[in-house]
Amino acid sequence: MSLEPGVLIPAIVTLIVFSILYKDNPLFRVAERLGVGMAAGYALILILRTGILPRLSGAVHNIADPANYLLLISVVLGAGFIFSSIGKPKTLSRYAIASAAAIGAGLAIPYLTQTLVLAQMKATMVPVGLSTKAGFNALVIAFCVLTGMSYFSFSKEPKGMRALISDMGLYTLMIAFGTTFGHFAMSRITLLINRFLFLIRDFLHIIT
Amino acid sequence: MNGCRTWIKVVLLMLIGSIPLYAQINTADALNDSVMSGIGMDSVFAEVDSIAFADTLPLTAVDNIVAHDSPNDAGGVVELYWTLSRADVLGQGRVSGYQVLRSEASADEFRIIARLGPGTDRFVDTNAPAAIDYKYIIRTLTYSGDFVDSEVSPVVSSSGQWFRPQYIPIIVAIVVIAFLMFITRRLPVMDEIWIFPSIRNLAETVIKPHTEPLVYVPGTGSYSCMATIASITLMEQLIELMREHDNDMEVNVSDPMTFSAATECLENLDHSTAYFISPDKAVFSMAYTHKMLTKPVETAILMGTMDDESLLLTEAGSRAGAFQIAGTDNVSQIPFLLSTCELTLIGEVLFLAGPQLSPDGYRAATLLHDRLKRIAWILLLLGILGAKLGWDWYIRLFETGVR
Amino acid sequence: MNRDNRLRIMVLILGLLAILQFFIPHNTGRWINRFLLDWLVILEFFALIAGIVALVRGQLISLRKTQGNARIYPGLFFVGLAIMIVTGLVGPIAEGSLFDTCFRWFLQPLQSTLFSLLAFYMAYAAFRSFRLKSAPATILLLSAVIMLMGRMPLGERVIPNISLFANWIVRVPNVGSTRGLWIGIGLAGIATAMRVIIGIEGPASWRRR
Amino acid sequence: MDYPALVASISGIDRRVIYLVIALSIMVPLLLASYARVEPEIETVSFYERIQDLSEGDIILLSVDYMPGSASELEPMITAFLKQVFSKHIKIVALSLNAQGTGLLESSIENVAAEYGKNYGDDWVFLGYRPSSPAVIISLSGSPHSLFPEDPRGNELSDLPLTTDLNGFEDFNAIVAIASGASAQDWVIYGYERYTGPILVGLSGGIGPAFQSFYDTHHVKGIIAGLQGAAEYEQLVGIRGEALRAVFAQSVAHLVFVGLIVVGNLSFLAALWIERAMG
Repeated sequence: MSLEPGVLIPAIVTLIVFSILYKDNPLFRVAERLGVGMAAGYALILILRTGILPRLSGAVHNIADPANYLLLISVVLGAGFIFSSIGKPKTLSRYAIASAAAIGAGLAIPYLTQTLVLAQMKATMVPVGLSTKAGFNALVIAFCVLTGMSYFSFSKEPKGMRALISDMGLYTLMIAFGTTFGHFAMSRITLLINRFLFLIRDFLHIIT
Repeated sequence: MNGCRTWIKVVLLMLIGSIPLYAQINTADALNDSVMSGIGMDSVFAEVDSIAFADTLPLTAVDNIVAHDSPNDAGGVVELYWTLSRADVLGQGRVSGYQVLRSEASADEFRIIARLGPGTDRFVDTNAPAAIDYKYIIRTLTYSGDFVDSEVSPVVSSSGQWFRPQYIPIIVAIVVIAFLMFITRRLPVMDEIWIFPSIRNLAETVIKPHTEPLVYVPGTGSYSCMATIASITLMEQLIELMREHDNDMEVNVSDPMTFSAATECLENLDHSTAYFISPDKAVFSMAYTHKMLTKPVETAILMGTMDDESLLLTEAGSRAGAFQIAGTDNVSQIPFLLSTCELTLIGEVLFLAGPQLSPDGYRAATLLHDRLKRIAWILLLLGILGAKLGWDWYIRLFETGVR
Repeated sequence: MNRDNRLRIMVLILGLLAILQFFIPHNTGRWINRFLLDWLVILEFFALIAGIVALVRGQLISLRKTQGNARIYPGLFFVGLAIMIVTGLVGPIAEGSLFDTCFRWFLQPLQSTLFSLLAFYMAYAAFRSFRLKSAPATILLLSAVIMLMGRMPLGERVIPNISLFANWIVRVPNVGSTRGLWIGIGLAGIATAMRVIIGIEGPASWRRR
Repeated sequence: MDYPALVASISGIDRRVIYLVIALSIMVPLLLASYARVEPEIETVSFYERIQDLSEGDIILLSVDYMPGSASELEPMITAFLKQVFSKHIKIVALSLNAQGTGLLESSIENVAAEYGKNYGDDWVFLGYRPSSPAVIISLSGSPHSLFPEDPRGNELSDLPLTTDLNGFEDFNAIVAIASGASAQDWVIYGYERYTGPILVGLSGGIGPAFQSFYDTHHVKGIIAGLQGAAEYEQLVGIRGEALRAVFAQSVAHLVFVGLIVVGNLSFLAALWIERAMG
């Protein structure tokens, strides 16, 4: 059993977190409170020293860039968050949030169109058939895409043929979900293995 | 009728499911292919090596150099192509490499800007400032130390373009969607609209009498994610619904910006409070778990984009015996929501829940979405037929620079 | 012009800028993009400060409310916060620094252990809710089992060729359904984004009560 | 024998029992340590061959984002990948798109580099971490010097031989994104239409299937998915790493999962049957 803090402390933390599997307990509470505090501080320092300060130094480097001055607007709006958090008028923070939403939306539109819609549609448009394996696979893919899309209908209840297709859609979706579940189980088990290895190899030295 | 439908489904399912044979052959072939290609390359090189008369032939320069501005970029990049020196193609192990020399068109001061290995027949000069005319020379070097220059390339200058032509399909798509949105908003909103089952159940759950506040989590994504925005919209609608039934809501947020958004949205709105827990997803789910296990909770609603923490959150809820409703646009998390929650909003349903529950206003969004889906569906079907019938022109309409 | 319209106009302008930069290969496009993303980072920074202020206030309240041993918990929050901020402000934050060490000794094992709990939770979820209740549930169950068996080295020895079948499922039906979902999500997301930009959804549409 | 009670007790079993079963099913195989042998997937092979096709002196941009949550899957990948790269004398420019992964990444590169006698600055450079992966990806399509004036060790990038004349994406012969989530998708979305070379991704097992269709649309040229993928890659590169060892315990755990599902359903069906019998 190794007693150097670099191993001991993480090992203790690991055991405490595992303890939640049995039931909620004071030690878990301790770790949680400490974690909330540290995570908050960590995030703050990180965004300050890797996001804000480099940007500032960049602004100092090329002072001419108009962006530097336009960004002052966002600084003002951002300050609105702090005002509203201490109960002052919320107009500024409303603007700040709206601007964030707008930028997010604007960035999303072309990228979603390209990657999630057009590219996926084009990829599905391949010759289908039953004679060749490729053709058959293409057929199955096409079937899954078309039915999977038509599972969701919002303006009127699917009836008759449409209902049939949308049910098929649900089935094909379930195949995908099952697949994903299997994969995730895999990756999470890996993580658990890693934690156990840490405990029995690095901490307790039972195996090498 | 119902029975026969079930049978049709079963048959179709078997069609999909019972093809391990195909699968087997497929994967096997594919593996072989990848191996074969490797072997192929080797044999080619072997051939080239075996050509004997390496040093006997004269050292020729590279010729027909093509130099042009690289298209659709910010400028500052020139692309060069040339046909290899014959000595390089045939006499393996004689040509040691190439040098690229550049000079401004006006002057004749050629400077070496790059060294390239043998067998290289293209070079991208990424350091050619826009709007300056350049000319290039490709120098062929041998191990024996002598070299020969190509003749000077045609004069070229790089420039930045303002538009990528291959994006026209994207623009068209966006315009079409915008237009559809416009005309759909003009449509009279039907007063009796069909509500998607899971969304209806969600609404019904929210208006059930609760003694404890409902717990709402707008995902753990940043506020610039569309899913988070949709989730906040949904939250607004749900609060409108439950206020009439005197239910309270407690919103737990992980992302700081989303927290400010939630507080803004709940401003002067009784029956609801927002708590900022932690920007760190793991710590957030830890605190959430503790909350769930220590405080009584009836209903928990988790909507928005979530990563691995989704199962941590829902498991905590189910241990606390809460009735859980969850939805996410993150496809890889949906199965866990399905297996731990009483009710799941799959993918796009999350985006449509807000509009469907809204009393009026942009409820037309539902119509719009169905129309978009129908159009995409038909285009897709045509495309699949088209691929069969060889309508390349049609499929090229969806080309967005996919290589 | 009233405040809400001003808000709508700002939203529209920023949104259109953000769309535009995608189509401009010219340096201007990059400039716009950089500008907008810097804008977001700055806002996030301030939002985080506001969030932490709210956290601190909450902890102070509970510190006042509780007495006796329970006071230790809010106390721990402040300890943690102080540790990270102090170590982060005074020293470097690179690898090996005090700041980094605090992270590695506490936060990192906390996170990885927490996510490793998922293995337990998944097992329980599989046990409890993967039942042959209905046709969809059955399909979900089957494809999950095939995946579990197929994606492990020993699976072959239990059921021959299972991995090939599993691969086929991943490569073909799974791809198809995922695509179907993605196209739907994409369209819904685009529509939402457009509604945000023209101000009928999202912050610009919130009524002041 | 009281069957209904038995069935009820099985289907209503305390979750802690299940937890214990899982814990044992992983702990025991680990204690009797042994290695497994795996069959490489096409995507993994294609990843491997894309790297093999590169020649000495080429430069790869390695972008890593892993939460500690998925480090255990991604670290073996990174190690195997680096061993392959350094043994082929290919150079690495690495950066982190995720704050938490930063330290781990640098140290793991350091170790492998030391093993192959590669020194910092000439053979590999670590740019450090910057927030908001889209921003980083897009600005890297231009010169990295603006966004990363200096590396975490405080060297000016322009002083380091490897980075001194990097002018953008065109200078990288391949981009390798090893990620536990968002950033891999960002590379596909934002990086793809700016970068013409091959984009290769290593993913935590969960998002593997979701990326399958990006592989089919040729957005990405190769995928290493999860521990299984890592093990396959270790085998391709020819090393006996942690992945190949963990894979055995993994298999047992999978079997236990399946067993649990079976038991659950048996009890479920039995309950139905009893209901019928009781009328």
